[in-house]
Formats: sequence, structure tokens, C-alpha cells
Amino acid sequence: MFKKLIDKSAAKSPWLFHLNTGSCNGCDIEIVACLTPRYDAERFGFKLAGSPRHADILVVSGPITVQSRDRLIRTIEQTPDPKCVVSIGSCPKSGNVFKGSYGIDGPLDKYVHVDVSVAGCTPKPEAIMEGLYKAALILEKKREAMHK
Amino acid sequence: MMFPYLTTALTNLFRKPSAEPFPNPEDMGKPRYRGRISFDADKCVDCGMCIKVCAPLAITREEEEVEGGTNIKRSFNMTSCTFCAYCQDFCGTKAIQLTPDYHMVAEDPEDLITVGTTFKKKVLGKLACDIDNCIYCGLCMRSCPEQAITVDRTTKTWTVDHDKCVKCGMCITKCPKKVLSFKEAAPEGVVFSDSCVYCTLCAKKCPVGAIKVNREAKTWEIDRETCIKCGQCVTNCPKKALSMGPLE
Amino acid sequence: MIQHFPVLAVMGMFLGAFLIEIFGSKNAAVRNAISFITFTVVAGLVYALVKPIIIDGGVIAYWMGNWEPVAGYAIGIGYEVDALGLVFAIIAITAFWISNLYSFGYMKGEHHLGHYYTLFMMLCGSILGFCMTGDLFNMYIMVEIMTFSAVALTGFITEKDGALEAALKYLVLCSLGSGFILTGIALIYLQCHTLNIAQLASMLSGGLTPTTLLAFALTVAGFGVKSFMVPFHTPLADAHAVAPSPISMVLSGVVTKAGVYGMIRCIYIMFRAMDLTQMQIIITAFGAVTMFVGVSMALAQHDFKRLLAFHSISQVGYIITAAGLGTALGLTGGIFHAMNHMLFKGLLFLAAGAVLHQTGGVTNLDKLGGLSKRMPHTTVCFLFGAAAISGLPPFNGFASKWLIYQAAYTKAAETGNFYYLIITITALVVSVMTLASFVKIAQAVFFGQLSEENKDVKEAPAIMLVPMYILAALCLLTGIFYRPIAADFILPAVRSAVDVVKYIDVMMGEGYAAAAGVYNMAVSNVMVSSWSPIVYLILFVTVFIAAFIVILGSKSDRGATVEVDPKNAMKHSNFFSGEEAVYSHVGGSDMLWGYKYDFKPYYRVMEELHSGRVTDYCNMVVIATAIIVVFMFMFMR
Amino acid sequence: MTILRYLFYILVFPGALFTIAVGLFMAGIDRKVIAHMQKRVGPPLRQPMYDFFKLLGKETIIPAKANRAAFLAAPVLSFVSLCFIMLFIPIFGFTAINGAADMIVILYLVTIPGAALIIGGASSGSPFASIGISREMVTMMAYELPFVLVLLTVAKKVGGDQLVFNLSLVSDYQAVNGSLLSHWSMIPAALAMLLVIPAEVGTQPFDVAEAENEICEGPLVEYSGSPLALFKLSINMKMIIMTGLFTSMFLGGIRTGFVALDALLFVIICIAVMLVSITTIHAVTARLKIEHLFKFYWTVVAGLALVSTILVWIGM
Repeated sequence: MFKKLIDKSAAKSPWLFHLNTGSCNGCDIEIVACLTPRYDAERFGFKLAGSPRHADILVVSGPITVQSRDRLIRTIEQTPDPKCVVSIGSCPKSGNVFKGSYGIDGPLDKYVHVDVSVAGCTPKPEAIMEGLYKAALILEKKREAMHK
Repeated sequence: MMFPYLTTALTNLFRKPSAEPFPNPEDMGKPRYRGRISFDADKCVDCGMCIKVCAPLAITREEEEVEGGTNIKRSFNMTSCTFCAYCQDFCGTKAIQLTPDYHMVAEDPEDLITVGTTFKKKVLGKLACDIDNCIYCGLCMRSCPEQAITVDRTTKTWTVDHDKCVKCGMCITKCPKKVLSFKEAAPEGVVFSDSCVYCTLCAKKCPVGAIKVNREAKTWEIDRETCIKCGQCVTNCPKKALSMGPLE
Repeated sequence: MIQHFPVLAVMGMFLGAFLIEIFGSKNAAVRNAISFITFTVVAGLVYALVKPIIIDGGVIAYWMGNWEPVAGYAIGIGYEVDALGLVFAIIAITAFWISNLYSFGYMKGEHHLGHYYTLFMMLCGSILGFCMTGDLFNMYIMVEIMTFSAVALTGFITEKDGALEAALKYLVLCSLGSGFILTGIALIYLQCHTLNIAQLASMLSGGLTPTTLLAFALTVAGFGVKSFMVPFHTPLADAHAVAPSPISMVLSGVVTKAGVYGMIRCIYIMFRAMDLTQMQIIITAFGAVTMFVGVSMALAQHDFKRLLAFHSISQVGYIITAAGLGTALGLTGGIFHAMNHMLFKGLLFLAAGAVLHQTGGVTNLDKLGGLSKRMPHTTVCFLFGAAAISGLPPFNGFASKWLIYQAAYTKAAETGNFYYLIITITALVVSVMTLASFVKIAQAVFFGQLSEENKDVKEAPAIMLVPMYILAALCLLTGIFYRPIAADFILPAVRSAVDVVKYIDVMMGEGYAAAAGVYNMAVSNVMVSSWSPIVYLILFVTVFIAAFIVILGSKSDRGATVEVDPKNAMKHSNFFSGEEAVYSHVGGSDMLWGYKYDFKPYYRVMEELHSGRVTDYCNMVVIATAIIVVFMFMFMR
Repeated sequence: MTILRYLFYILVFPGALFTIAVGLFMAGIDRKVIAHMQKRVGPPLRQPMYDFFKLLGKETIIPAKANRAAFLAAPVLSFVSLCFIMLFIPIFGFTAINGAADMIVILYLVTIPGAALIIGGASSGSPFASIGISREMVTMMAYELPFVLVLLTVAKKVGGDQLVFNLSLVSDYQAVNGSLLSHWSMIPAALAMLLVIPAEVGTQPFDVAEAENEICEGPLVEYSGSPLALFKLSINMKMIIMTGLFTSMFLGGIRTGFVALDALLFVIICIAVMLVSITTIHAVTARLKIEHLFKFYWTVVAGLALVSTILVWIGM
């Protein structure tokens, strides 16, 4: 009965869980900046959730350090479907300046399919929001695919 | 006051929200923002400076031999870039530009790679300088991506390390007096001079037996084919009559 | 025929005790059979009295050996059962019957079980006698039997740490209380030359002389010790922590109630002092302090049974407060709460006993956890009990507490006295603090994470579960049908507690009270606000089930509810900020941090008072008794 | 016919549908107004509805360590009990189940959702949830004292030396004597009640139990999908219930004669109360520590309520 509404809601209310896998904090503060009055991501329903169990979109920032690798995999596993993974900045996709370091076990694509990648070091909040917006639309598609 | 922002909050109710409109594709960013990389392949001279200065190894170079030269494919991976703009700063020909475009969002990571292919003609010869006209300004030294050129104004010397030189031609374009050029250099070898006393020491020292000296006939011959240019003869010559240098 | 039943019940109990000592000390089957038959028969005898006493409103008087009063003076020992005594007797026999059933499972494998059942039945018999007797000295004797069998049962498992110490504390403190009661009785006998309660009631109605006032104060203090109200509460916590669980159940459910019963009998009927404002104030003050100290100490405990023990103290505080209000509504609430307390506290102690029994004697709240997956039935029972004691509707705890609030508030509104408002507020706040401490237990014992040591814990055997389920069902039923129970079961007891004339007349002969100039206390009518739990519950359960099925049962249009599967273990492990889930149970001591932090100064004082030394405790008892005596001499002359 | 009427009460008018609809609407307004207070645009008014339906469409993961039955039953218990509380709160002249309950019953009924949250959290087996329920419990203890004081004050004000706990009677009293807020002795109590509402609902400065960036939303940490949707819905429903309680206690007494008009006015007043007590405080404060919260409620708020109690008690 509510099938359509539920599918539509999937795009309208994406909750984020932010994973810092060894980031320098540059991307992290820009993600938070998205929620500030100037960018106001909440007008599209974005909300930072406290637990991956509540999240729809996993926002990953930082090269995947060896220490954070298992935690990343576990957290992604613990997120209920439908879910999206968004990589913020260059680090998760490649390792950025930390590439090749003994402490890095990236990139993110090795562990999970990255739905949207946002480039920049750090990306502007506008770019992050654009990426999240894209991810929200993907969520709706994934939700539709779930009951097929 | 216990709630310092109470008045602010209440007055804000009657003000326009300061949120910017979104999405806003027309907004291409602020002028000095370092965003999407644009690469003009035609300008590129393949000096390799960009690759050298790139800390996160975001720039890759692929060679493809074609007739009359090489196709050099340069790709700038923006999911690996730190946007430090060193490549832009170091690019002598301004082929690399970091535009203010910040919309670097893609579902497919291939969309975030800027690619350009440069055709590079095969360059023959080596870098040479017309020493007489050189003013030792040092511009060539500074523009050289590989630091192959050394210029010393005090002693008035100009030297080039041909092993380091990548033949990008940057120095040639930079040279104010236009004294630099790629020249087919003369082959090097042992050079004989008149101060020889025909002591045959060189012939004895030569590891491959390329030198033949006849004391009686006062002739000195060298077989250029067998010579390995080891320099044993030059160092052992008591009269310093032999030297390594360009042949005529 | 029916008038022999009270005596038969008491004698039957003692007879059973002797039979067990003779025949049952070796053979478990014989022992269990004798105790079960005795308890069932005695329960039958007691329940048979419901018809003539509670329904018909009669009072049964019985003279031992037919020594009837001569010339208006009672000579022999008289038994007199009115509705008040019968309600308490019913509470007692019900608790004992269930506890006996539970003992079969719980005490299996202990040594000297013959002695255990002997003492157990003596305890029961003494309490029945205490509730049914009409003779003051007989009451004292029963109190003594009760005390000594309770002491022996507390320290029954002697090899347990602290068992003997607890029994010693219990013995010393209760002996002090018995001493007070005996002194009081002696003083009364000195004054009145009789020991029959009915006759005393008629003789003391003219007002109190200094001697009787002292006797009154000492008797109240003595019964205060027996009911473990606050300055006298100290041995109870230790006793509960070490006593076997069925004994804990009857200690808190029945033995403390016996003290309350003694107090009500003493104040309402014998001295008839309840219409004095000062009396009401001191009793409610003790009650309110008992409530608060009990619950606040419970919040700080980290032993399962000790925590429950402090709750017993707190709940007895409710009963004493309610009884001390001196209104019919208050007494209704008090007696109702006494009954409910037996039900839910018994249930909780049995659940604690089940945990203790199955985990091999662990009661430390920091070492348990996650047992709900291993002991689901015990958990359900515990949750019922916890909801009932915290007063969540529609359980019985709510019904009786609600009557108490209304009584306290009505009293406050009628008298315009701010003091009673404070009592009301205390009662209401203590209730939520009770909930807090049961949340603590629920988290520390039943929910949370299962520790390695308790991996193989099994559910309790059926013989232990059945009594628990009986009590759980009773908790719910008395809560739902609280209205008929309050009106048809509790209210007669309240009427009999204030109807002194009838009490005297039945015992001493028609017209005796009128001749002595005894009149009944003026008691306002019971006015109860409306609350129909049946409507609520029926609607609630229907909609709950419907919603449960619709929202969580259907799989049509939402993500499928995935069963745990070992391949997918990572997905179903707990969220530990991404870390591997490890054992990190939040135990009892870690709970309720902000509250404990803010109450630190209070707890420092409490820590000094609960020093664990018998001498200190005795000092507290003596000082509190002195306060009662001084208060009465100052304000009640 | 009676059954049908009761079914209508439960499922539609003051019960489930009304409470859900108004609760979601109020939550939407709350978020919108907070956004405007912070100079943001804010989510659309129907955002809480989107949140709810999105959560319905998510997968429900039950942790292996959780007690399955308690884990799933707790949100339903919370939701259903909230549906019922609204039946006992008079909407000005109209009460669905008249005289079935009084203030003390409501005081206890509103603890059931909290207790359900605690059981749900405890049964999930997560240490975050354990810390959360510990805080939730302390919060409940904290606001209970002022809440009780306010209720007793209202009862005394309305009843004099009679026992009046019935909210319908409180409403009737206000119809005759004007709303209780216009009696100046009740103003401190009303202020105290305004501060109790956010703690009961669990919004910003008092949401220590569900602090999402300290303890991962406390008791809700392991919830996902429909059970989480029910818990989130419960929070929204608490808004209308608590503000409704405030309205019928302090701002009652309006009688238009039409239930629909009454309900409309009721909702409007509830929204106004919510804007004052929940939204404004949320917008301008940061989260308290649990020990500060406890101290705040037992000193400041209880003090305010006590002032009112004493004033009423001496006959002001």
C-alpha cells in the first residue's frame, strides 16, 4: 500500500553515518559544515546518525589505515540494506599523499563498492552535498530493486 | 544570562535564512579555488615536471611508440590528487590548470580522471650551447625539470648532463639569446696531441690493445672500433699528451 | 465447628513440624509429603474462614479450654479472628504454601532438611497464631517463636559466608525488639491486670496514663523492630542476602508484615490512638523515612538479594505510612499493599533464588548478566514482579500504591497540612526510584551480555517455575481486578480494624463495650477515584497484538527480518564503534551514575550509619525507641 | 455500537491516527522552526513522515546477543501505550474514555514508553545501550519530582480540600474560572512543567540518554528498520501527549461546542506550547551532563514547582 511512499521516502530522508578511517580531519569538518546554516543539508533530510544501524549512507573519509580496516568492514556489514557508500575526498579512493605507506591498506574499492566518489582535498561542502544527493537518489533505486 | 543565543534565535525567525540555494550548477566556484584539473595536451612538452612534483602520485604517463615519435598519454587522477597545484606551478608551458570547478562528483570514478595525449617527435642529437654567445644567465638551468644543466656565472661555465636530459626543449624555449639547440654531437674518443714522446706506455696500459705506437717511425695509431674509452691511456700518459674529447 | 478452625490451623502447623522431625528427617519423599499435606490442609482451614469472617463480616472468638471470662475479666487464653487478622493470616499461609513448593526444588541437596522444614512450619504456625490470637502474651510468645525460627532459618546454610553473622545480628536486634514488647506487656499487665486484647481495648479507651503511654511507646517500637522500619532495618539486609530464597520470601513477605500487623492491632484496636494527630505524624514520619532510606540504599547495592531486601524495607515503609494516616482509605491501601508486597516481592525473591540456584550462588550484580537468553521464564516472572513493585499499571503494585497516594493526598487536602503533601511527594518519587533500581537489576542480571562463566546456565526446574508463575499471575490478576479485591477482601479488614466495639463485644460478651464507654473512631468514607484497568488492559492487549502482527510480523513491504546465521556473524554482532564485539557488560555498580554523583554526601552519611557492627545497630534501635518514647510523652499526654 | 465507538476512539480520533498525524506534524514544525531560528531553511514539514516511512522500508537486523522477543516487543509496547494515553487526556470538553483515569494514572502511564525504551535497550546487549538506559533512568528520576509537584499543585488549586485528580474536572474548573495560567500563583508551576516536557520527550539539552555523538543514540543503538521507526514515532507522539497534558492542565477551559473545532484549537495551542518549551530551548542550548541534569531538575525546576505549591497551599 505504501510501497511508493516508502520508495520515495528512501530518497527524501537519508541518514548519514560518518566513518573516519584515518582522515586528517579536513573532510570531517567539511561534512559537519554541510549541516551549518550556509549549506543546510537538513533541508533535504540529511541527518547525522549515531549508529550504523540507523544509517542509509556511509560517508567514508580518510585513507584506509590498517588499524581502521577491520572496523570499516564491520561497520559496513552492520548497516542495514538499502545502503550507499560515499567516499569523501581523495584518500579513500587512492590513499592520497599517504599512498604506499606501510600503515595504509587501501583503497576503499577493495572492500566495498563505492557508489559515489567525491573528489577534492578537501571537497567543498557544496560538492559533498552534491555527492550525498546523488547517493540519496541511488538509495531510492536500491530500495525499488529490493522488492523486485 | 543563561541562554545567550535566545535573542538571536528569536530575531532569526523573522530574517531570511542564510542558506545558499542548492543545487546550483552555474556556480563554478570562487576564482582561486583549486578544483578540477584541465590539461592542454598540445602545450605539453613532456618534461615530466608535474609527475616529479606530484606528492600523491596522481599523474601517470604512458608511452606509445608511433611512427615518427611517441604518443604520451598523461592522466590526472582527481580521486588521488591533493590539489596542491604544484603541477600547475611547475608546468613551464601552462598546460596544466586547476580550474575553480568544484563539482567533482561521480558515480563512476573514471569521470574523475583528466586525460591528455601529447605527440612527441623523436629528437636527434644532444643539447648543445653556442658558448661564445652565452651570457650565463642561468635561465636554462632554472627551467630544466631534471636539473641537467649547470651554469656558473663566476667561472663562466655551462655544462649539461646528457644522462639527465629528457630533451624536453624547455631550456631552448627559455633561452634569451637563443644559443641552445639540439645538435648531433661529434663522437668522443682519445685525442692525440703533439707533445707525445712515443714512450709506448699507453699501448702497454691499454686493456684491449687498441693503441699501436711505433717509436722508430714516431707514429701513434688507435683502433676506434676496439677502444672502450676507458681512459687508462690518458691517466698514464707521462707528458699529458692524450686526452678524452670530441673527435674532429 | 468453624470456630475451631483457627486453633486447628495453628496446632496443625506445629503438629506437622513435630511429625517431620520424627518421620521426615531421613526420607525426602515422606518429608515433602508431610509438609505439603500440612500446608494444604492448614491453608484449607484458613481459607474456610473467609466465608464467615470476611463475607459475612463476623468475628470468631474461641476460648482455650473453654476458660470463658468470669465477671468481665478474661482469664484464659482467647483466640479471636476478625477480618484484619484473617487477611494477614491468608497472606501468610499463601506465601508459605508457595514458598514450601519452591523449597522442594530450591533446597534439594542441602543437609539436615528435616530441621529446615520443622523450623519452616514452626515459623508459619507462629505467624498464623500471631495473627489469630486475642491474647497479648500469646502474641508475644508467637513473636518469640517466629523470631527464633526465623533466625535459625536465616543461618540455615551455615557454610555460607556471613550466614551466622547475619543470624546473630538478626537475633540480637529482634531480641531487643522482643524485650521492648515484653516490657510493654508487663507494664500493661501492671496497670490493667489482664492480657486479653479486647478487654485491654475497653480498659484503655479512657485515655492513657503515663504507665500505659510508656507501654504503648515500647510496644510500638518493639513491633517497629519486628517490621524492620528504618532505624531498625539494619539486620534485614544481611539476613536476606544469606538466607535461602524461600526463606527470604517469607521473611520479607510475611515476617515483616507480622510486625506491621502487630502495630496496626496495637495502635488501632488496643490503644486506639490512631485518631490522635501526633500519632499519625510520628508513624507516617517513620514510614516516609523508611520508604526513602530503603529505596535509596537499594539503589546503591550491588548484591541481588541485598537490593531486594532494601526494597522490602522501602515497601514496608509504604504500608506503615498508609496505616499511619489513620484514614480508611489509607488503611485499605496499606493492607492491600501488604498483600501485594507479599506477591511481588515473593516473586522477585523466588526469581533471585532461581538465578542464584542456577548460577551456583552468584548474587553479585557485577558478575551476572545476559541471563534472559538462558532463563526466559525467570526473566518474564522477574519483569512481572519488577513492573508490579515499580507500580506500573495495570499491575497490582500500581493499584495499592495509587490508593496510598490518594489517601495521603486526601489527608493533606483535608487537614491542609503541608506535611502530608511531603509524604505524598515522597511516596510518588520513591516509586520512580524503585523503578530505577529494578532497571538496574534487569540490566545487570537478565539483559546485557552473558559472561563466559554463565554460558551453560539452564532454566530453573519446573518445581521452582510453577510457584513463580502462580505469583506472577496473581500479581497481574490482583492488579486488574483490584476493585473487587479492595472492596470485598481488604475493606472488611479495614472495617474490622476500626470497629473496636464489635471486637470487644464478640470477645467479652454483648454490651461490654458500651458499658466501658468505648466508641468507634470516626473514619471518613473510602472515596476512590476511578481507574478501570480492565478496559485499559483489554484494549491494550488487543491493540498490542494487532500492532505486533501488523507492524513486525508482516514481511510484505519492508526489509526482511533476517535470522542470525553464523556465516553472517559480523552483521549480527553488536555495534562496538566498529571494534570486534567483546564482553563488556555494564554491571549494576555502573548504573545510575548522575544520581549517585549528586547524592554523594547523603550516601557518605548512610555508609557511616550502616557500619555492619551490631553495637552500632543496637545503639540506633535504642535511640529510635527513646525518640518514640520522648515524642509520645511530649505530645500525647 | 459501543465497541465500534471505542474502536474509533483508539484507532482514529484521539487515539492512534490522530496522535501519529499530529505528532508527525508537530515534529515537522519543530524541525522547521529550529532551522529558522538557526537561519537555516530546514526540512519540509513532512520530513518526519519521510523518516518514518523510510525506516519502515529498511532491513531489520536483530543482534545475535539480543533477546529477540523483548527486543521486538519493546517498541510496540512503547507505541501502543502512547496511543492509549491520548485517550485519557481531555481535549477541552471532550475525553474519549471519560473518568477512566486521573493524573496519577497518566503520570504512571507516561513512564511506560520510557520503561519500554529501557527494556528494548537493555535487551539489545550493547554497552552503549546500557549506558543509555542508565541515563534514561536518571532522567526519569530527575523530572519525576517536579512533575509530581506540578500535578499535586494543580490538584490542590482545582480541588481545594477535595481530592481532584481527574483531568476532566480540571478542564471543567478552567471553563468556569479561566485557565490556570491566568492565576499568578500557578505560573511557576507552569514554568516547571514547560521544563519537564523536553526531558520527557527527550529533546536537546535533556537528551543525554539518546546522545547520538557520545553514546551512539544510547538505547536505540542496535535498532534498525521498523522497530526503530516505532521508537522514533513514539518520540514524536510524546510531543503531542506532553504538550496536550500541559494544555489541559494550564490552558484548558475553552469550549466551542464542536469537537472538531476544539481539537483544532487544541492542536494549535499544543503547537504553541511546543514552540516555547521544546523548540526554543532546543535551538539555544547544548546538551547537559547527566549529573547536571539531575541537579537542575531537583533544584531549579523542583524549586519552581515548590514555590507554586506553597503559594497554592497558603491559598493564593
